[in-house]
Amino acid sequence: MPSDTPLLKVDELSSHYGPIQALFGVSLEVKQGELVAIVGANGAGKTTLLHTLSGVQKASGGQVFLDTREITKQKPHKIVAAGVCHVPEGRQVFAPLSVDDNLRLGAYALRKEKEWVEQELDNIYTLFPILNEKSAQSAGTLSGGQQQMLAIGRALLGRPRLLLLDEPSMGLAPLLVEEIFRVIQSLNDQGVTILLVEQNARAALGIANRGYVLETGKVVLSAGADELLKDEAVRRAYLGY
Amino acid sequence: MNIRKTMTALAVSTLMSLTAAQALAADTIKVGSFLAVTGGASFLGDTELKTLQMYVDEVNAKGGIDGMQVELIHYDTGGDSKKAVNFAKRLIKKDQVDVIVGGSTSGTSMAVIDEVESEGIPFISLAGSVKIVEPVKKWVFKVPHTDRMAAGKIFEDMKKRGISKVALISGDGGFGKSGRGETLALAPEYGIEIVADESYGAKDTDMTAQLTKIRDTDAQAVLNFGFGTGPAIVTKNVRQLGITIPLYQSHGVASKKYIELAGDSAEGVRLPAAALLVADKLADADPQKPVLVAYQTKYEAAHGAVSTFGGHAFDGLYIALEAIDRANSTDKAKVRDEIEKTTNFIGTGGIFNMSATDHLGLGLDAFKMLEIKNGDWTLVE
Amino acid sequence: MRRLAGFYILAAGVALLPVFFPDNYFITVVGVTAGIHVILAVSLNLLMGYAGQISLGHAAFFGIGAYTSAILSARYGWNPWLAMLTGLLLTGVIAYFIARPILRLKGHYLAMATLGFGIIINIVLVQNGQLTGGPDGLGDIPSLTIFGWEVDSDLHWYGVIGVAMLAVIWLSLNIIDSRSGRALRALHGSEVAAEMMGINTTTTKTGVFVLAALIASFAGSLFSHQQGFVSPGSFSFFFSIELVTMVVLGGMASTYGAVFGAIVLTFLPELLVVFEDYEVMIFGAILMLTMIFLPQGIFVGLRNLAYKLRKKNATPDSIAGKEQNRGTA
Amino acid sequence: MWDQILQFLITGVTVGATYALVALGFAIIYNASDVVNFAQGEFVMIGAMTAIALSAGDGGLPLPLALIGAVLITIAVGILLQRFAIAPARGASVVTTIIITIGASIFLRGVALLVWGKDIFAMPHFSGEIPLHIGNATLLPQNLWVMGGAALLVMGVHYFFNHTIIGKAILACSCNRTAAHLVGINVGLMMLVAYGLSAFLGAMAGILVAPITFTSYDAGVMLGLKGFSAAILGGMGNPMGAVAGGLALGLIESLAAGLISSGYKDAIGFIILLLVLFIRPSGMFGKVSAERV
Amino acid sequence: MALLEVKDLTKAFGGVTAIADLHFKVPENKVYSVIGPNGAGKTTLFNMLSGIYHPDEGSIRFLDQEIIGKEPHAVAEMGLSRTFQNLQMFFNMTVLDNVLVGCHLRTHSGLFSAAFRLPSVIREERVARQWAEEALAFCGLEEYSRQHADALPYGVLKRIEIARALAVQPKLLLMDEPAAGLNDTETLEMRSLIRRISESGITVLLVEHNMGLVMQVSDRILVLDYGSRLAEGTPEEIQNNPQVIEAYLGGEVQYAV
Repeated sequence: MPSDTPLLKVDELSSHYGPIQALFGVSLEVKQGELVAIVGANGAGKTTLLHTLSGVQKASGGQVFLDTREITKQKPHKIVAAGVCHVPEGRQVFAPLSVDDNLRLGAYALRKEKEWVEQELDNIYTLFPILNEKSAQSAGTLSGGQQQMLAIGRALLGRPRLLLLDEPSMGLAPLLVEEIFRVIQSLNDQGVTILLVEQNARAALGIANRGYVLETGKVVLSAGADELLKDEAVRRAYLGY
Repeated sequence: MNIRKTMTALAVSTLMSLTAAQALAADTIKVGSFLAVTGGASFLGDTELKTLQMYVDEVNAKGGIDGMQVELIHYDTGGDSKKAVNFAKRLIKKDQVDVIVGGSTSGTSMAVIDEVESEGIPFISLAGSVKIVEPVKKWVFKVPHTDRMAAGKIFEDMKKRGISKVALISGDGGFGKSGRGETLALAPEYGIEIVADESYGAKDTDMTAQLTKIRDTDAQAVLNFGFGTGPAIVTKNVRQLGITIPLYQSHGVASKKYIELAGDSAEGVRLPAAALLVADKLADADPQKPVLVAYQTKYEAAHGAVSTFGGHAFDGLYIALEAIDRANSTDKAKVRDEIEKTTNFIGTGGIFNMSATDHLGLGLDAFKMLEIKNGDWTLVE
Repeated sequence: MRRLAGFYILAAGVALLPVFFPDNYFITVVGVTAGIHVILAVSLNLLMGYAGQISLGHAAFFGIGAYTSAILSARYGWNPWLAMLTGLLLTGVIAYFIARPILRLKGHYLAMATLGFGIIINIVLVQNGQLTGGPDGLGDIPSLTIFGWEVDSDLHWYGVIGVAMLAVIWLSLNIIDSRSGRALRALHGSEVAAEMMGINTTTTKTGVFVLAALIASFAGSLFSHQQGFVSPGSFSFFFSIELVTMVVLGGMASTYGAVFGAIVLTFLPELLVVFEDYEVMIFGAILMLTMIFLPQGIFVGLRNLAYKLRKKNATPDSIAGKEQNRGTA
Repeated sequence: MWDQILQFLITGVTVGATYALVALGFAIIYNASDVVNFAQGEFVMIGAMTAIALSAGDGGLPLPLALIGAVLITIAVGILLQRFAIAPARGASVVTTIIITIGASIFLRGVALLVWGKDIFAMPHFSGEIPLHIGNATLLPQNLWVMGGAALLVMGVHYFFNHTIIGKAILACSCNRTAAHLVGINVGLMMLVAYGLSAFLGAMAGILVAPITFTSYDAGVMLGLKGFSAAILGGMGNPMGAVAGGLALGLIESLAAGLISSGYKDAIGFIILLLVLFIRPSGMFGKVSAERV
Repeated sequence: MALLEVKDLTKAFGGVTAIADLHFKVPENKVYSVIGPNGAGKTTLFNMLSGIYHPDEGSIRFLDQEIIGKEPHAVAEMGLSRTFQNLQMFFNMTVLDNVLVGCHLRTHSGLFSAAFRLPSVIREERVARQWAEEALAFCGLEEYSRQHADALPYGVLKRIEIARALAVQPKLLLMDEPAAGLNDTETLEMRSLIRRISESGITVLLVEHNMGLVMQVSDRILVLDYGSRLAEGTPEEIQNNPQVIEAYLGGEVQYAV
């Protein structure tokens, strides 16, 4: 259950994508054990936000804290080592490498802890039996849903304290979306803190504790998930009524 | 070159670059040179440059020529004929040299002929091709033996050994190509049949394919025209393939480096070369011996093993300086005439006797036929 | 007249220099070489800088022009102008036939293919000794005669090459600022978008490839008659790379950048001569450092810097270079 | 006739093995950083030259030690190249990086010229020079060293990329840099490893062939060019394709020299390369990339 | 009359079907939108319509002519132009030059006459410039004409792409997510621009995620899901189609509108 200490605190974060400013002073918090959803239309800056959090994209202003430690200017691999694991948009699995290799690379920072890695690998294979079945195949041959599972599994092998999920439902059939969201929910139930970015607002807010609405690089709304679901503003952003 | 000299030179060249002609220093003789100090032919240009610098210093230390100091101005062409033309122009126009001794490769020498002819400046080439002085050009001379002479010398030796079928392999560079041409042209005169005609690139690392073909001909000897690493690899490959017929190399390998590179495989290889390589083995009565020994001693004291190429630079420099001495002036026409009158000049390459119809002045006898035995040159009697 | 302002300044400089330094080695000798390099760099820049098609074999076309001129005029006594024309024709035909298959390639594959083509041509020049004189080269190439006036001194050649160079620069500036030039730049910017604007990218690429080859061939003929001597070494792949370096060092996609790069790289070795054995190392270091710190090239990089200083917030780093003074004609 | 062909094949495989190692170096760097490293040939030269320099003279090291020293020095050069020339120019265009690596190759050649001069150097054969016979064809023990060494190195590289986590991490960087960052791979470090590995292969190639081919400060130019051709022939970005390309190029040259014309053997090699590219624009084993719009 | 008619269109990439058996008709002078969740195959469809991809099966008839097999420039010549989801600007040129490229098909001077800048070229340039400026003015971009494309904000670039496509004088304009990444004001401007384009007699085929925009400008809407046709109809019909709502908003239908 969520506690009161913020695991992640984002303060006035700005970011530029080339000459284009993508984030305009975004502030948010994720508490230990929470599942927080960030919803918003295409191009609202959701992916840029996650990229900035994991250090792939440089912040041009503001600060990011994990616990009380500032991680704003850290190199991505340091951020991962600190326990922030990111499941990128569009899966981005290492297509030519095998499923097993993909998962093991997820534990790259923990490669010295062989026992833990093997054990966690077993856990992942139990969680996603299909991956076990296809463990020797190259990741590129998997279907979209399987790749999504792989990407999540890969991130879990990084022993996340905070899991960043970017559009896990993108391009997936409804049944699969349901399954992925069930998995996300159960991960959260097991105590993994999750920051979820989704276009599929209903599904996301359906499982989240709280949500933020991002529009053109700014947080325009933040409230409990249920409230947001009922809020007209959210619906308008998506369906344009 | 030390740092201070470099800095001065740089400063001077930058300052002077956009001003008109430099003031003429009346009391110096300016010898210009453009050499392939870097690039594929650097083993020619490098030793040539060292020789020129060494002897210009010596002449100056002895008080110069007629009281005038000698100044050497040289540029590195890297073997590029385009650069050679520009450097020749730079020597003539900007540096206003009195005579040019240079042109390591035939290509660079040929390239500047137009320029020296139209500007009227004596030019002594250090390159091999016979085409440089044939037909005779008014201002152009050369000192190294020609590739035609080398081919002739080799064929003479082959005939003595009763060889009439020869497999030719040559490098792709100017030297190899030109030597190949002369060999093919000269062979009928000596009644020699060329039964194979192969080639290799300057940077090739293996010639067994070509030599395998040669092995399966009825050749009685292999002749290789080339320089650089090629001939050493050919020599090694010949042995590797178990080819037992005699191997002839050209004067392009006339340096200790060849023996060092080819190692044991070089045993028994014959080549025509200037007497310089066997200076110590010459009869004491040989008029060339003192000159050769003096050059060898001086060069080896400073830079290591001699090659005949450096010797050509020595010959060229002294032929030019002596002509200026005789002319008592640096007037270009007079110097040219005096160079043409060079007689009995005992150089490292042989005894030069130039004339209006011969701007080289060496005969076949200037070449010695050498054989490599026990890792050293020996004279073939 | 703003469109060609830079050109007029350049032309005035070219015209005035020999007036003040009529017999200066760096003007009339190196200047001539620089002029030929400028022509080559400007033509390569059309292909590489503007159309974005890298070529490591440009020296081959330079060589085809030079050798056609040399062989026809020196060996067969043709009029040099006729020889030059034949060279252009031959180059055009060869370029046209290899353009299509070669330009289907992209990036490093294109670089390799053009490089290979250049090397093949060079091998042909070396191996066909009877015709080309082999590696030692071919001499006695007659000079050009213009209406009975023989171009026979360095100063004369300076004039001829100067005019030719300015003409090529002028043509290049005109082309870039025209429908065809925009098509070239468009296909560099985005090939799909160019296609969607109705530009047939295949024929456009072929066109610029042939044009660049023709200009190089023209430069080759001039070079051949000016030097009176040609050898394959002058057209090797090293020279192709030198040409690419000129374009890149000056700044891609800028005619003036190519001019600048060609001039710098012609004079630099002349000045580095004094460093003797250090020359190679210094040259390599200059090349590396320039590209690391001014990846857009010296000319374009400095110009953009100047823009930035002039108006603080304008012109961030451009993806390709920018040609200034693109006003109305 | 068949003896001849056997001899051509032996020659082709030896030369091809060298090309293959250089091509492999090209492919590794290209894979890791999208850069075609035109200084790859200089790694070969530096490997051979330092090995000779370290072992030469009275105070010289014993050959095995000298070889290790040479390899380490070359690796250091590779790493320095990445750190100080390639990394600062990250994001530059293809042509810019080409010029940077060409500049680097000229620079390294210039340094070698200063340190070792223009002389050509020989290195002793590892195990004598008595030719071995296979039918009428012959080969030197050193040929076997080259072939065997190359085979081992290729297998080693294959193992490295397929069975070690660091190798896989480099592959991960090459197929998706962002994702590599996100799983915690230190991408910058991996680049250094890739350049070091590539330099290592270059040095090994130089050391293996130097006894046969000799070496000098400019020996890297032609090998670099041939290695690049081989890598393109096999398909850039496919290390094992590069190896195949190297062997193919060696065999083509040797057979062309033996059966067609030694003067045109290089031209024939390039013509075949062009034809392959015309038919398959991304090399024999390269991936055909679909352009995304 | 249908300006564009698509029948039985199928395209697969390496075994994954991107478009399956699709058919639809785009009526003339209308705004016809294609919507669908991410990955539904919209961009693939556009790429086939504009000749960049070749379909595996089916036919695409534009102005009663088959497009399939034609290269993009030939398709453009028939009167079809487009914008791109990921900007395909000519970043190496000024805004005006970008739009001038759009005038390529309406001008004719060749390389030779351009090289010598013959009077005909100068005349043609003047006319083309006028066209380009008109297209810029139409999209409200006059002030940017001299600037370099790489220095401009995203929203402006999106409109420049449209101006460039309009300079081709197309009969059919394909717009691939024109409002993606735009802020509210820019989206409003885009809406009115799309209306103006439609009013000027150009048929618009629109792919867009911003539903507000789609609902406001479209005459008809096609909904794609997994490369197949899910529904087609007027905005009202689509908004009330339960299948669409489920595909769009996800499975939990209790919040259905």
